[in-house]
Amino acid sequence: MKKEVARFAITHTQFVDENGNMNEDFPQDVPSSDILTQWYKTMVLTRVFDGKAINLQRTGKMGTYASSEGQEAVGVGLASAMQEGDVLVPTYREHVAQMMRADSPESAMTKILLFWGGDERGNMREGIGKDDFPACVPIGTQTCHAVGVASAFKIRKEKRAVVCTVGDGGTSKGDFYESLNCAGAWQLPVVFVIVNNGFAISLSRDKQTNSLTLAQKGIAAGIHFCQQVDGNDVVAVYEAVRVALQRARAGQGPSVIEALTYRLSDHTTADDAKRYRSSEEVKVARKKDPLLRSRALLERLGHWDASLEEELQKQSHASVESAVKSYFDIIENHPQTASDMFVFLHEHIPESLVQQQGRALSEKKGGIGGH
Amino acid sequence: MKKEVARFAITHTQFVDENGNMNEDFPQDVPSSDILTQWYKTMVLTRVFDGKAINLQRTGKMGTYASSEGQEAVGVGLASAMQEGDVLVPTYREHVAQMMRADSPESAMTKILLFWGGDERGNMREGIGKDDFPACVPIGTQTCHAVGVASAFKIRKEKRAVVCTVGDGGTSKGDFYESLNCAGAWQLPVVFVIVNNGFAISLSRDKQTNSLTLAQKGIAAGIHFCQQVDGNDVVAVYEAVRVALQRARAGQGPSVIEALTYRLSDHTTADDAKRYRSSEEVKVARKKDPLLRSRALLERLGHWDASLEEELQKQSHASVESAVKSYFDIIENHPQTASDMFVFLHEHIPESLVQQQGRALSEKKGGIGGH
Amino acid sequence: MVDALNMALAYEMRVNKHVVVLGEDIGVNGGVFRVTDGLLKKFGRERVLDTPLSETLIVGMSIGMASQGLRPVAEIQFSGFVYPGFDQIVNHASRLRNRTRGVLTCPMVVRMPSGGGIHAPEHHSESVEAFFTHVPGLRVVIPSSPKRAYGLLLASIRDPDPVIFLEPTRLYRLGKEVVEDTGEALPLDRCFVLREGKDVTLVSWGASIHETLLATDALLKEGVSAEVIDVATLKYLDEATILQSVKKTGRLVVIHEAPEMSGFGAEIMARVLERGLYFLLSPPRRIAGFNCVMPLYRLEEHYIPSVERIVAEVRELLAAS
Amino acid sequence: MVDALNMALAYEMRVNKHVVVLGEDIGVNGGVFRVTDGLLKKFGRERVLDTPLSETLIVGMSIGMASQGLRPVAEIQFSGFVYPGFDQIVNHASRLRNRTRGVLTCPMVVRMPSGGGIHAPEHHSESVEAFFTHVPGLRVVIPSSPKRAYGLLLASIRDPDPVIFLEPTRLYRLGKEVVEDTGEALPLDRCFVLREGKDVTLVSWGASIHETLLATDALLKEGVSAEVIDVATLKYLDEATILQSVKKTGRLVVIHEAPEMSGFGAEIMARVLERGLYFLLSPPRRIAGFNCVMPLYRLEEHYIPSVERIVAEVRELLAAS
Ligand SMILES: Cc1ncc(C[n+]2csc(CCOP(=O)(O)OP(=O)(O)O)c2C)c(N)n1
Ligand SMILES: Cc1ncc(C[n+]2csc(CCOP(=O)(O)OP(=O)(O)O)c2C)c(N)n1
Ligand SMILES: [Mg+2]
Ligand SMILES: [Mg+2]
Repeated sequence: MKKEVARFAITHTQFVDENGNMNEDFPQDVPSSDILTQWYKTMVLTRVFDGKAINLQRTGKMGTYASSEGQEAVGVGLASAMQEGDVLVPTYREHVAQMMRADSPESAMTKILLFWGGDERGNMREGIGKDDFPACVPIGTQTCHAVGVASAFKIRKEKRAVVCTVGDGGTSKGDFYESLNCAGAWQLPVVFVIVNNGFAISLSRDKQTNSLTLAQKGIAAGIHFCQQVDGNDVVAVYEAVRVALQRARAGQGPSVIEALTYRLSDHTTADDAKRYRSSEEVKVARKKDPLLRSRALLERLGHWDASLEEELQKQSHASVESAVKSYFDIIENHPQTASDMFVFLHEHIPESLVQQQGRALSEKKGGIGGH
Repeated sequence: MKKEVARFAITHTQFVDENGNMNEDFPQDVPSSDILTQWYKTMVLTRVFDGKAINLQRTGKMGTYASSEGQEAVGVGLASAMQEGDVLVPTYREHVAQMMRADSPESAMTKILLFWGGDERGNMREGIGKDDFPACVPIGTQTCHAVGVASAFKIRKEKRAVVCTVGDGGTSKGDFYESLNCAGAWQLPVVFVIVNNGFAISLSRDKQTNSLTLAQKGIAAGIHFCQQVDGNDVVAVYEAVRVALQRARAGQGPSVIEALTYRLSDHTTADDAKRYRSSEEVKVARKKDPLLRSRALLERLGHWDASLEEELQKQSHASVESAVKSYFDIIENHPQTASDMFVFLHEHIPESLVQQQGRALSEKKGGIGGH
Repeated sequence: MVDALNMALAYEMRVNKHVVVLGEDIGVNGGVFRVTDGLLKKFGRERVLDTPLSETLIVGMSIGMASQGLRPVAEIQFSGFVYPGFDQIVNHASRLRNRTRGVLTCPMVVRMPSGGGIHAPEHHSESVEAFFTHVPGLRVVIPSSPKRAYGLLLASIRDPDPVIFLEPTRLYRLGKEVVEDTGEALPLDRCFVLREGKDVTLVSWGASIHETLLATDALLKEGVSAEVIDVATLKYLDEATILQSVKKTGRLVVIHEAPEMSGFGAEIMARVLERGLYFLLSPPRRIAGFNCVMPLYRLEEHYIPSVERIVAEVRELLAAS
Repeated sequence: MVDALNMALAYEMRVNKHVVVLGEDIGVNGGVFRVTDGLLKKFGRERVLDTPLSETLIVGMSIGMASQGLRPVAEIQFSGFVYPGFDQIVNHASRLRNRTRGVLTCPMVVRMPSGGGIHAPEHHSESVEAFFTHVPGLRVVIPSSPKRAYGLLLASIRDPDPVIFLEPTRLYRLGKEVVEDTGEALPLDRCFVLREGKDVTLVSWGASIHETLLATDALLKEGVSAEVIDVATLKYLDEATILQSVKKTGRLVVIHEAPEMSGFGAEIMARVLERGLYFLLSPPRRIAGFNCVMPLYRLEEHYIPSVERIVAEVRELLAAS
């Protein structure tokens, strides 16, 4: 005797199409045109910043860098949906969100440069993001931290929630699944945003997993709110994360939101994407660029024109330059010293480390081979 | 704009109900009454063996033991569905399957006793099971081995398949998910059988995960054949695994089959289930005992009666006694020596280990505290 | 030792509402060794968390909790099952403070039973301490008596940084020392001199302390006076206490159950070589598990350093100098 | 070294159809360091497998393959990401033969880039060798030149048991040694004496060999004759070669990049202490990474033992004896 015992569906949501047209179910009440404008500005700033950061790497002024080009709408959408008190547990590519949660975008950009520039101070979060986790390099591992933070909120009965991002590649890690599973079992206030940018370095999304959507990964964990959104549509991202966070804070459990986007840049500056994807494919993806779409929408609404764009470009470059200046000031005039390898290891430095610290300080930066 | 992009359903199958009645869709062609009788006999033998093994532990003649009481139909069903050349990658509780895949049930029982009796020789598989993996203690880890074996079959274009069992608790391990995901992505010939016996030691299934079924875990991996069966109905288990294996060998990819059963015994002899579940609950579960059901079916079909049962009990006890005798013979008359700690570590024993081997052999079994 | 550990957990949960315990089967079941017995009743489901069967998550989640000011005490059911949590321990728990230059911190304890001798199945008898001592940013603690278990566990929970706390299963039910529930912690980073002696220094930790003390008694009957040091806190090592003793006796034997190769005994030998070479009257020795896989239980008494082996090797050492 | 490794992989895949390579981005991308470049084209998708992003699985799947007679060579993209595979390495790969008394075996290699010095992000510069040397049933190999990389990788693939093969990233593009594709393996379990000397024995492995040799040149100008030993195969250690050298020079310095505490230097020190105490003219030293987290790249040259530090410490050592 066969009977159906469970049934599931995954929906995809888009509010603004590739040409900047609002779909008929565009949420009336939510983003005012001021907000839409602000979002667009933030995306442009990020795009300018990414370009500059790549340039710093190419000219030897910074280490390997991971650009967020093409994914700006995801970060803007999710960070806008978060409230004070919420915590972000990101990957290493959430530059936009970090900028929106810092004391100022400039301050965040300086920190992002410090991080990729090989200085731990780039990991010190600030502002409403002060409880946020720093960039996480080991793929997928941050999802467990998100569960822990959400669990702390639940234990303390605080009405706060966590947003945790993870890449399409990251969804293949056991950590990701263990985290979803526990979040489901304990009905924790956490929103997992899967930033599906099509690639994990060279491995394309369709080779990473056979699942039709990445949102459906939440079904394995008994998570009820599993949705796919157009990740290049900032409104769709915002709206999905907003609702998910509302549910989370109301004790209605975790969510999984898959944001479909595309990594327009190389994986990092150490990567050469031409080895594994065609320029044709990238060209097609560029047509769906979230910046084009947001700008088209604003133009359609009568809130944007070429002169405003020019002004914005100028402002953005100035803002980025100011962040870069701070970066240089810090690494050149206030560099960390060998001692800094020791002092943050524990609250109090153990005696045997004091000895090593002495040795480290007594020596000049030495010669080693290999670069 | 919202649109549905994916849809899934999980079915549950039962062919023989709790009272031994065949449901109307009972597969006509498949299990002959001879086979049904043989299956029942194997289940009874296993039940008798489990009782004896617990007794050996209680009387200090063997270490900790994990009984399979209540789960016999799962093992019988899946082992019967397997063909020569297929490989079993089990947990530590698949005694029945091991017995059915060895040179003889007695030989397998002796090995099971050796394993739990602290002798590595209990891990040496034989007969059609010679490529099978031994009992796996670290939960969930065996699922990765299953993927590797299946991958070898696919690489070599062999028409063989793998059956891998995992517990309800094991489904929470990241290994399990990573394995399913890769099996899905590569369309590997592997059947994952989730033995959902309701508990992971003390944690009940509903606290382990919020997912409505465990079968749906396969949806996260894009596995198309995900089903739930009544694990106390040997016909349902057999039929599901048979079809899944057929698909696997035909290159149609992996499957996930959740077999719903109940762990009637303590988790192991080191456990006391009364601490965490009521005797009421166990009483209800006992009514669904797979042995009762199979016997009722056979009786209904006119193939079984009290005298056959008496004969079977006698035979089973004799068979178990003979296995126990071999066990004692081995550990008493042919024990491993200290040297055996060294000789199987590598194909050729490294020189520095030869020295340690000498030291180990030169010493008598020493005195240590603690038990 | 089980009762002492349970008492320490209960004490600290009582006085510090930020302390939570989590792990597999630690709630209604009270842990497979009953170390957390009764905590669920006393402190409720919010602070005594039965987790899904996911060691990676158990450690990783604790990090998230700790970053929010909780003091998680995570239990890994057996040390042979800690490896799925190794990534989170090495790449995150030990680094969170350093990575964020002190903005986020990670005060957490990962407790686990450790070592063999209880006739358990495979993977239930592992000695894993050496791995953790190689990881910067961790502390590693192993008690060898109920009193030290109580005091060191309190200290570990109160430590503002991550501590790996290994509990010798073999000692869980051994020894009937009465422990008072004073709430007093013992110092971390300090060795304990359990016996004073002048002929040879025996350095050990965890369950092997038991055999070391029995061997010391036997040696005393032969007129050999051994000093016994319980390292207790392996990381950071109190090398001064060990060097002082070696200076006095001129002879050193390190005893541990984990495989000899790259075991923590090697680190102690290295320290003595670097800083105490001239104290030595004869070549020191390690008496350790052999460099083979911990065998299933029928052979485990051939594997674990026994009283007889310790006595024999100390005799050989003394004869050689 | 990249070319030598690539050549060894291609050679062995050509002569042994059971050899398969698997890992992240190793196929069309040829590996992030291009070690597997071109293999996909030469040997096809069946033998060059781009895996999902799952290190636990990469190692665990290799075990399953090996049990079926394949010879998997798995790549972990950076050694800092090997930890999710640690469980499978420690609990299964190293034990399968022993567990089954030889019925199932596990001939596999886990390759990974290792060490710092290339200005990479966090977790891309880790030195993890010591962990693996503590695991019974494994071999651990680290080449320090293209020729040795070629010969030792061939030996590792041909070994009937699991081998951890660490590749110093810092040396990937350093040195232009011509390597011939002879298919000849080098012996495992053997140290290589790179320089003969009489005043002091410098023992090292991997990337640190580079600085050790430069330091040796500098010391020679000061009239100090140092013998340089490349351990190459850490497990099992060829202690005879080291002891013989220490017998000759009376002085020992071990140099490695991993944190000093419980690093593999400690094991070497312990062996010398146990079996070569009387050869020693002065206290040996370890020159190693400090006991702190490998810093982000701006400080990494303060962390990694430099030529200057080696020269200075050897001078101090000689002055002390
Ligand atoms: C555990 C682990 N394995 C491997 C890597 C190396 N690596 C860095 S990024 C990356 C791909 C990640 O892909 P995805 O999760 O989709 O994130 P994206 O880079 O696309 O944002 C890999 C394999 C890593 N950082 N961590
Ligand atoms: C990785 C790991 N963690 C913990 C354990 C301890 N342990 C042994 S059995 C078990 C429960 C397993 O439950 P399940 O997977 O449902 O299998 P069952 O015992 O019910 O057959 C646990 C937690 C283990 N063996 N391995
Ligand atoms: Mg991606
Ligand atoms: Mg179960």
